[in-house]
Amino acid sequence: MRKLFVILLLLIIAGGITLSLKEIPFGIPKTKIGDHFINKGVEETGSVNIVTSVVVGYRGFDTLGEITVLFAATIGLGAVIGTFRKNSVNREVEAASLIVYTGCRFLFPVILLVGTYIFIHGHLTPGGGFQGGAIIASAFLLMYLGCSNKRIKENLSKTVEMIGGLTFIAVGIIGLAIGQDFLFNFLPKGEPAELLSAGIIPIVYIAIGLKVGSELAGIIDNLIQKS
Amino acid sequence: MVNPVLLIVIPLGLAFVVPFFGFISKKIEKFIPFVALFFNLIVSLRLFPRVLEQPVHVSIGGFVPPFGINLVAGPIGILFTVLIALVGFLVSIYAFDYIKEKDQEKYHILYLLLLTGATGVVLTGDIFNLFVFFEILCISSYSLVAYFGDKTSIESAVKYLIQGALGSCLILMGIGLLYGQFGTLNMADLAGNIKSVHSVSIFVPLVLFITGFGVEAAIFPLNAWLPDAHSSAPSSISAVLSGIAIEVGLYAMIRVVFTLFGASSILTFLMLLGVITLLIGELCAFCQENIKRMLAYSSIGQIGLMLFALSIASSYGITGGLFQLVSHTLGKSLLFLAAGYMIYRSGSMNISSFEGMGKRMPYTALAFTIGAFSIVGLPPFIGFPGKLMIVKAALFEQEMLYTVLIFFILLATVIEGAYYFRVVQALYFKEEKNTQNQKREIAPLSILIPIFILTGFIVVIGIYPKLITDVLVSSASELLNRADYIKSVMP
Amino acid sequence: MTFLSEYIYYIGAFGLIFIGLYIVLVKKNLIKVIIGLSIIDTGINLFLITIGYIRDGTAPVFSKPGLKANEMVDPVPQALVLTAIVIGVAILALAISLAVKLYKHHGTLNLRKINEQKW
Amino acid sequence: MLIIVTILVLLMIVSAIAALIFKDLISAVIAACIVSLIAAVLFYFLQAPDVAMAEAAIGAALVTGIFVIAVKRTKRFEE
Repeated sequence: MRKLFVILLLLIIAGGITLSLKEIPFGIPKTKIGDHFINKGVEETGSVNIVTSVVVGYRGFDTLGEITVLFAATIGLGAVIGTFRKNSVNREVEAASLIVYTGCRFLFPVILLVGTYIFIHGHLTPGGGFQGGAIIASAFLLMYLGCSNKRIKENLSKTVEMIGGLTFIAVGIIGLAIGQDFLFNFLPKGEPAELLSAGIIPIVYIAIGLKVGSELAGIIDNLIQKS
Repeated sequence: MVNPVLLIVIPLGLAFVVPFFGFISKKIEKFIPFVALFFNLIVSLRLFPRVLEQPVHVSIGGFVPPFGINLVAGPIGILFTVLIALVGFLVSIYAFDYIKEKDQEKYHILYLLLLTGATGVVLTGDIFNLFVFFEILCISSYSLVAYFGDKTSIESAVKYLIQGALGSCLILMGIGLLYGQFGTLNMADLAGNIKSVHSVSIFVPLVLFITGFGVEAAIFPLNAWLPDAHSSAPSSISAVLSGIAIEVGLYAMIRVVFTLFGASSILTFLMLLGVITLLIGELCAFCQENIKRMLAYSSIGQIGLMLFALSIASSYGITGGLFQLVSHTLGKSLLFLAAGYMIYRSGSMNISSFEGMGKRMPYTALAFTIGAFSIVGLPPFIGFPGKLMIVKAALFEQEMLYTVLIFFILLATVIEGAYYFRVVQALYFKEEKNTQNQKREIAPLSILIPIFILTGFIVVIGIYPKLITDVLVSSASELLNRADYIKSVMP
Repeated sequence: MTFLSEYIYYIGAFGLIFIGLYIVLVKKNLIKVIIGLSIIDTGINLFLITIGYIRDGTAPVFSKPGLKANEMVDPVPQALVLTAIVIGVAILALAISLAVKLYKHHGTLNLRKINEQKW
Repeated sequence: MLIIVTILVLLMIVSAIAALIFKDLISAVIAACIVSLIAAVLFYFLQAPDVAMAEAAIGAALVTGIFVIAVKRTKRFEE
């Protein structure tokens, strides 16, 4: 009965969406703002990767909101999980075999390096703060799976997270003080396609990378340790 | 020159540094929301006179709309900002002594993020940015509902999260459909491109938006989560959720319907939905024995009334709806705060356990009574002018449908009166059964101050409704004059 | 064939969305429901990216000289999807933590059996 | 090219349906992981390398890890 009802509902939605999809043909030329970003993006923000210039430059406020969403989720997860710390059993974890252990120890710094590379070069190549942060967090996931005796220092990750968030907001406020607009790109844009270019974009992306990385790692840490 | 972006950024920055203050001393943490919201209150009050003359537009990053994100601080945005900052500020004082659980730090961060998200939703002029701030609001309220971590609160948080997440998915889908057709995300730009809602390709996103925001605003039939969530959260959070979160959901919905789509043809439907929501909320509230569930159902009813008034779509109707919104924010926050402290003392949420509270806790009980009378709509409290305006606005339309609907609204008010008087009767006119706890207990100052200030607002605005009607009239004209909004953002 | 080349990505995206919706609305197990939410998210992301695609376009990165601006795909949906992915993972993590906690309290993940609170 | 894409999309939908059907939650999680992975490949075909990277790192790796942890903490089989 429920299934039939749901299928009926989904069919109605599907019909509506199919009708409205006719207005959006596949593979059409770009829209007005997309055109503007591609034609003027390099000039206006100094970033060669246009996606980065949209994420951090034109729509930087979204990104601020987004790291806040992740921050709220991390804190909320800690609040939900953390409340039964006292009666949770101390779980005996079976140690991984030597090969896995050594492999993880070996791979961990390499993955960290890749993640850092990705978010430092966010304005030049595909990639950026979120991707780099996620890769760093997956390094910590690997560490938990392979070497169960290693743990993240909670205060350290909190501090990194705080520095990331504060840097973003501080850069924005300096922009407000200098250029009358929040997140104004007040640094010289430099030569496009150089590492030191695009003004505040690399700084903000590094801050995002640190924050996203420490938050996702914190989520994994909380789930493994405290639940 | 005060920049409206500070209203969002400063609380966010403070929320990020709460752990840092936690390293210094655990006792400072609870003052952070207090400081941040006090700052917001001052800034938004300073912006008020300027906004009434002309809406303030701010673009982020020096990119003009529609290329960058812009904030639009019109009368309605600043009205909401002041309300959020005021109620949030008072509730943060209340939380000084009320929140004693272990993870205080997390409570304060999430509380601050909830209000920041709400501020962002009402100020932004970009549809995707609105979605992002809406998610901040939702995620922090999911986690705050689960804050106690007991059986019921986790269960209601799960229900809330599933329905809320589905709603967000629908909103995102609507944004995708709109972007695909018009290639822009700025609300004014989109509104300029949308001529009528009668073609299917625009009607589908409209329905998706109404459904998505309707979940947060708890419009029937999407309100199943609300009574559970509002009753099992800590009382300070219930006050904010009932007083601010659902109103912000309603704001988003109204903004989308009026400004973005200019959909006048769907308003009759929304009006009927509002009356159904009102009746269902009040009838369910009537059957409750648990005081917080009763208040939560009453919130559903009030949201229905607001939706009805706003969808009359005359200047008078929208003014009435916004007045009702202000009165509900103040009144319901007061009721939850007062009830929360009485629950804390009596240890039970059952209405019968409140018998004789009028003698034991005279101030709190008096405040509860005033709040209840105000919500029911008795003069001289703030609820009376609001309901009067709505009834007048509906009668002014001189249509048969409105007259019938007004009859239902009056019926709902009678039901509302009945169950609130039952509580008041329990407070004052019933003898307490166990005679051991008869001594008077004065609540701590941090609990009494917010309750007194809210009571003061309710009485003062109830006697001089002129204090806020000017602001509400200009807010109503901002909502109704879609062309002006478009022109002011996209010259 | 033209039908396929026109609609294959839309079919994929909305196929995922509807399967996800079906899981969320019908399944009883909470973890299953959360899996459904993640599938819906993936579908919506695919839909957004599909909107921005241009036939024979290149990625919007001026990584080497000689790339023409008018052949690039729309960068805006990609930026939106980056945001949407992170929001999705945030909701998911919170939902998972609630699920684990729910299991501790009730000993079951069956949502139909957990109904202490009623109208 | 079109044939590859068609096969990938069909595979993706099949694994989504598998996630719907499987009673064993670990299998369902892995099926959802495959959905994410194929979506990442499709993102790459749609000229969105940034998104492909994010989807592969977050959708396929981290989310699967989180799900597996959750299933280990609760019950493995759906009743």
